[in-house]
Amino acid sequence: MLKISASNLNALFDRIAEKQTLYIPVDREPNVSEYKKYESGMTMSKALNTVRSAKDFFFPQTENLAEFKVSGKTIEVKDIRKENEDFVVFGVRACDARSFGILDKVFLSEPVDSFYKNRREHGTIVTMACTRPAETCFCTTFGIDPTVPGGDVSVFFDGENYFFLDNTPKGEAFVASVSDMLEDGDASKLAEVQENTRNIMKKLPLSGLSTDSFGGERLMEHFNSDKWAELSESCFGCGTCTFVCPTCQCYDIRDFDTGNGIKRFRCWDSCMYSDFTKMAHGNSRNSQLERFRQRFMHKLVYFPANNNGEFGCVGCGRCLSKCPISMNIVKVMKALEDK
Amino acid sequence: MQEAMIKRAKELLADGTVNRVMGWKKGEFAYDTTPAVFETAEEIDRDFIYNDFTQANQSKYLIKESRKEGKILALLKPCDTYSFNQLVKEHRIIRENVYVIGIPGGPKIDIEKIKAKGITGITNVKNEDYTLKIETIYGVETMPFYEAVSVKCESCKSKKHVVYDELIGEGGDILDSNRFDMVEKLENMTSQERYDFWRGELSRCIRCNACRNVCPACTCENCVFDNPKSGIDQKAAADSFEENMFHIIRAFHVAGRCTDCGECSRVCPQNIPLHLLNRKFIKDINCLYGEYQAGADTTSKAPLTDYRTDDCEPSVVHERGAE
Amino acid sequence: MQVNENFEPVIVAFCCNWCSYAGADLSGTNRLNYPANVKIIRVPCSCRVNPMFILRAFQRGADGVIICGCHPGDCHYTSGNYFTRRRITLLYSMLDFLGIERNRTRLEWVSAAEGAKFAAVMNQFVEDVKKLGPNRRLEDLRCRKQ
Amino acid sequence: MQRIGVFVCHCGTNIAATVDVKAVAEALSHEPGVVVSQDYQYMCSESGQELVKNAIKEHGLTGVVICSCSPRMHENTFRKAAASAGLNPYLVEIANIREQCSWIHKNIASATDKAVILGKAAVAKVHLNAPLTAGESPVVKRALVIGGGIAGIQTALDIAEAGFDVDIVEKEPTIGGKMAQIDKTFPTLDCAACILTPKMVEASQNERITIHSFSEVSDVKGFVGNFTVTIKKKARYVDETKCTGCGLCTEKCPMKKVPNEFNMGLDNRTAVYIPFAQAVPKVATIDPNYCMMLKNGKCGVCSKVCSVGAIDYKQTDRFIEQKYGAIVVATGFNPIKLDKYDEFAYSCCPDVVTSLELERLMNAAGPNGGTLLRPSDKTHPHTIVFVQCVGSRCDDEKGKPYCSKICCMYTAKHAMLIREKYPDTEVYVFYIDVRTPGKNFDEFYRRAVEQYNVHYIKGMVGKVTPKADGKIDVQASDLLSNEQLHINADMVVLAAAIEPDKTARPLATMLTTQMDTNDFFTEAHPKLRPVESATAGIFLSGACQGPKDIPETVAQASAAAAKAIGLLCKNSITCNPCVAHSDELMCNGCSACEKVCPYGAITYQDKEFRMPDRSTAIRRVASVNPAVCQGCGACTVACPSGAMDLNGFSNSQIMAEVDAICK
Amino acid sequence: MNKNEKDWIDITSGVNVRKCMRCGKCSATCPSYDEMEYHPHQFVYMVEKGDIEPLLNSVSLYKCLTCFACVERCPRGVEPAKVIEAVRLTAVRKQGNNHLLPDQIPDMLDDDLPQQAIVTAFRKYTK
Repeated sequence: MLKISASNLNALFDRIAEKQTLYIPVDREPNVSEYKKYESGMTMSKALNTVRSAKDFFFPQTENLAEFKVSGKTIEVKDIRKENEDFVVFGVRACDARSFGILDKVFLSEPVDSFYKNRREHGTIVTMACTRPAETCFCTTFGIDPTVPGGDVSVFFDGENYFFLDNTPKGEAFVASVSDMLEDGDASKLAEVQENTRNIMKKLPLSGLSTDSFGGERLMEHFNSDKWAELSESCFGCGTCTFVCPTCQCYDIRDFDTGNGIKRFRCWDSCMYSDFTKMAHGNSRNSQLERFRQRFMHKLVYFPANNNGEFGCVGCGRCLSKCPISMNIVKVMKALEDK
Repeated sequence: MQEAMIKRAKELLADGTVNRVMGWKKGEFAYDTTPAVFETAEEIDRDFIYNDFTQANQSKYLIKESRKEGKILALLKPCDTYSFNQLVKEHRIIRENVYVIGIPGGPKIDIEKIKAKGITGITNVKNEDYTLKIETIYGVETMPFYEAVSVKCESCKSKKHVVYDELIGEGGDILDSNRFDMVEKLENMTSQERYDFWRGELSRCIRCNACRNVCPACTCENCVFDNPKSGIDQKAAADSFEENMFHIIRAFHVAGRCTDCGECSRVCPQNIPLHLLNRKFIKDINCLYGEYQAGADTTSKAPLTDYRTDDCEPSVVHERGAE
Repeated sequence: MQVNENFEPVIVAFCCNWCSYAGADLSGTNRLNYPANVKIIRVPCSCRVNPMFILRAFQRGADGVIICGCHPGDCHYTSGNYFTRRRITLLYSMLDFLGIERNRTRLEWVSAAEGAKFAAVMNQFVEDVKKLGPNRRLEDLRCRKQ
Repeated sequence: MQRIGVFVCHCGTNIAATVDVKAVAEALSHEPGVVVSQDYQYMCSESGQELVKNAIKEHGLTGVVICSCSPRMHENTFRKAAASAGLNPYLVEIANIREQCSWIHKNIASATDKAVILGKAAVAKVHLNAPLTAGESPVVKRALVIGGGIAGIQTALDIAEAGFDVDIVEKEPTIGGKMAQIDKTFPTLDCAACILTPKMVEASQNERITIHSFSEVSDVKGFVGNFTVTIKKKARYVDETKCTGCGLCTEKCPMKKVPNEFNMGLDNRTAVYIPFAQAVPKVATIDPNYCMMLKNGKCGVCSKVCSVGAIDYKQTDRFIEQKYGAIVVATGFNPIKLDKYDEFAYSCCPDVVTSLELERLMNAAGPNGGTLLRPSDKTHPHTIVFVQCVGSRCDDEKGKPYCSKICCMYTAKHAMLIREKYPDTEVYVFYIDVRTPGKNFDEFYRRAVEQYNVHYIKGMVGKVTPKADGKIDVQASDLLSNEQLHINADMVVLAAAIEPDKTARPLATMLTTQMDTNDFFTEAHPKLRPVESATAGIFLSGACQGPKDIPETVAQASAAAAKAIGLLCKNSITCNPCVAHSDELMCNGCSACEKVCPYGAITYQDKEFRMPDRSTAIRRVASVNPAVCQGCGACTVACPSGAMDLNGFSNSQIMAEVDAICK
Repeated sequence: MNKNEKDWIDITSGVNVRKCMRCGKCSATCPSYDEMEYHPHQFVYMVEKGDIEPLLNSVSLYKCLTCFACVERCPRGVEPAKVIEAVRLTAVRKQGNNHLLPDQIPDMLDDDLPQQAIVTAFRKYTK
């Protein structure tokens, strides 16, 4: 396998950044990381995962869709779509890498979302295998192996060297473009590291969590469960879980009158919000119970029902650590699952 | 302490003083406690928890709970009692329907501060004589208790319960806190430095509304930012202006009403020090219009619905130190 | 900082109907000059000015916002301007705290008899804002004029 | 879809000279919703209004924007025009392109640009205007007169004459005010008491007039046509209904060393007293600062001698609440305190007196029974110096910047009276200017000089020094002969400036009326509405509005009465429809709005609501009384949820204007 | 009329002579009145008219004790003493130089010199 020593990683970053935009996770505060556009001298974070997920690269929080200009009685529509430039996201974890597949199902099925598609086509995802999972991790519940992270290129770290494995033609091209900096290396230690990580995963407090009780076929049963009232009782209806979630994909489209024209843009929306999908007649879900139920039903029941059993959660654990009142999908699953 | 609270809660349930108990429910880990309403002694025995992590301010829940059938027991930390009082003052909580027990407050621990040390895989946290013993799947770690104290407790303003029907443990006093130090530090910066500081902070905002929704002063039936008729509604900040706008207006709307409970900063997933905006207003109000602590009582006039004919002119802002 | 000699700031002035708007009228009646940059919005009382309006003005491209009301004690509605004074003092202080240039905002008391003061205040304010240059710290880039 | 008409006025050349009106009309014709955009020579003229009316009918306009002079000038004109053409008057907006544009700017290009922007802002606003209907509120047929001097008495008599009930609130134990203290009046030299006291009696006997003496206004709520006033009836410790004014108690009262304020402290009265013989009401009052019974419970003589049992030591302040349709302020004036004028030795020399003190010294009912004697040694003064403008026309904190107006005339009067009664007395008047505009005024002054030989000297007194021999050295300059004089005087009389009564300022706050920097009430218009305040339903009578002599005061008092009668004649008045209203669905019931409302227009009620989640809930919500609300908008900003908004100046309208201006 | 000189006096005195309402209280209060050819009110009036030459040549200039009685008493805040002082300064400067230096004052003191003159001298030279 091709490898680069840890000490040369920044040289590699410099090389990548010469040709295209490179994003890497960097520490904002100790062990709190966020993706930043790479600039020479930046150090890759050692934190397990970024606070915000990597979905931002393909589905940003706000995005302009079109512009209109009204003059007199005529409306001029301006198509503002343009080809994106190539970019690389480095250090994506297995959970986030899986989330792209989930987002793809939403945005790339007909009608295709051209903004999303454009970004996907121009983005190369370089993943990073996990070695030190946290107690909030439960990706294995959804069949994700964090030691084989996927993406266009998988990167593994054995403590000294980073190993590169391309998974797609785009990944192959990426590795080829930097191959002169890489060297063939002995990946024998990797298997040991991976095995070690897998063992840790089994010891994690949430390792026993299972999706067996969920899926499309259990729709009415879960929908009518009497547990929702208690579960949703303390929910404040903020959108933190939604906005840190790598798979939440709901958005609202709005027009903004700049005074010199209209900008139509979309922005993330949260099914937890009281004005989510508000229509002329009002809201479709009027109580926080209904809204709360919607979010988890969507991830655990509706999504798999429409997508061959694939769940809408990747077990990254962000909502577990960020919910202001510590209510989360794990507690929901445990409450609803067959005992 | 937890035992005393459980005992008293069960007594009050049993004698019919209350029919529900607002408390905290234990979670998956040692630290994730969730505010919950308990209706039976069994539920309390099973799930009730009160420990170093039970930080959440429960007063906001009482808006709804106090409008339900029967009386509810609220266990309020000193800081929560200020929020509670303020909500009673604004006619949001029906006081008669709440039985308030004042309970000792913090300092509470912020799990994020433990995690910031690189400690992960946490399975248990024990406080052994103000040294935290943190059990993880990677082994046991220790750190001094005070290094993990949450930001809101670091600058605790008061250990006094301003409202209660009874107390568990001892009542405390208003403290001489250092809560305005950071505000002052910012005030002493140049305008450009302050601008850069706040851009750095506020640009991280993801408009998840956690700060607003958790805030006991933000209890509007319909927030102006959710109301298309207000003309300033927004779901996400499409421009840095909207980031500023949201936080300025939010801070302004709670000015004179914010009790400085610190929940906004606690819940911010992006760790934006939002409490500094509120404290700036509090500091200004204290300096310009006389000491005022929102929630300290239910009768005094709030600084923004009051005035003196000899109030200072806005030029005080323009005349302050250097730009 | 590069100073643009041709910079013509957009100034929004909120004037209370009873004193300052009449003061502005008086400066017109007396043919007292002040720059055309100043555009006046009539409000019943200075206490009608919501901080939202001020921020909105900056968002949409204003470079300075000034509020004018009756002198304290002279409010047509008795107490309106006292509330204004507290609210706006705190708001301006907050804007300053956020690093917004403090000379972009002002509150002045102008009575119906003070046409000369109105003109003088506006002249001074426009000059101050000109010195600051265009509002960049509290603008919405989407609204910037090309 | 809105159909908006824009009408740009040339105002002759007032606008058209600096604003290209045709270009403005052209530019505004492209604004959204604008279907007609015209310019015209004089839009406010009858033919101009006709143009607007025709356009409303012809184009079916839903909104009108007039680009013209200030809305303070012609907003009503155009609203009326719109109404007569069938358009709701509140769908008219004015863009002020004269006072705030053409008259300000010289450059045609920039003035035209600005006029276009102001027009656009008005168009943007009118898009959001809602038709408003003015409500009506009934008028309480009763007037309140605050102050019982000659102004208040005259106003009350006139209003009562017209058939309305009037209450007079007077803070002193008797009505009469300053005029009751005056000896003779200029320029006719008739006795003040002879013309005032019949009026006082008339007021007390008029069944439509209620006199609340020894009372103060403590609270005013409400609005034109419907004021609710709380009157504090101060404890006088004498039952007004029982006291016959026999005066026995005042004779027997052992506490006889109380400075008599009616005689300017020049003699003493008793602790229980009737200010003067013709007081109205003629009722005794006990001064609690001196009464031994009230101070330490030892005495009770008055109670013993009172045959009708009117003395009541347990009396306390009483508060009565009364509704009024109109309020007339007649709080009058006082001479300023002279203790800061060391150079005139007022504080240290008893023979330096103010003019009002001189009135008492010369009055038959005064301390000396009408014989002019020096206060110090009760001897007859042979040289008297009058000093004019003491504290008037001053540019410093000690005095007042205005001319007190009455001093020149009363000094001439005093000089003349002294010279007539005591021809052996030399009288000097030091003046800066002698101001005598008024019927027969200058003739009066000339008589003092020519007939009575009063020495008028142009110049000011610089220094007054009491000497050991009891004489007073007056050092002054004679500007015409350019010399410094020293006059060996027996008495010096200072014409102290007059100032509004101290109770006027807090009263103005209660009444929500405006005052100038000197605490004189500001009239609604200095020329055209001199007796009305800017606050509807509040009228001004007498010296509270500015220095006045008696004839002027009486004239203004009658004028104020006429204005009040005009209001009271109406059964109802049209309310301002630009008032606040709360969206109950958004209201939190937090009471912030209620706390900032100066009119108490906001109340709360618990109402049942169907919530979005189909449950019902009882919520506390605000509601605004449109008849009480004056439309200031304080509540709209206090309201965090935006539930409170203001008709005619709504959040969205103001933001639309902001947007249009910043565009 | 010497416009420049008038402007100069306006500036150095900081007094707005147009505020005078000609009441003469300054002269009425002046202890040096009889010594003077032109009295305080005349100073003010003549400066206002620009009629400064006679003042410059008058002994009155040096009779003012700068006791500030006129300043204290003037109801219009005109401050005649400052006007006189400004005229005096004009006269001094006209001579080309300050002939008197602070250190020279002690030597010039004699018993006949009024105290107030000494004070005046100090006041003048400490500025």
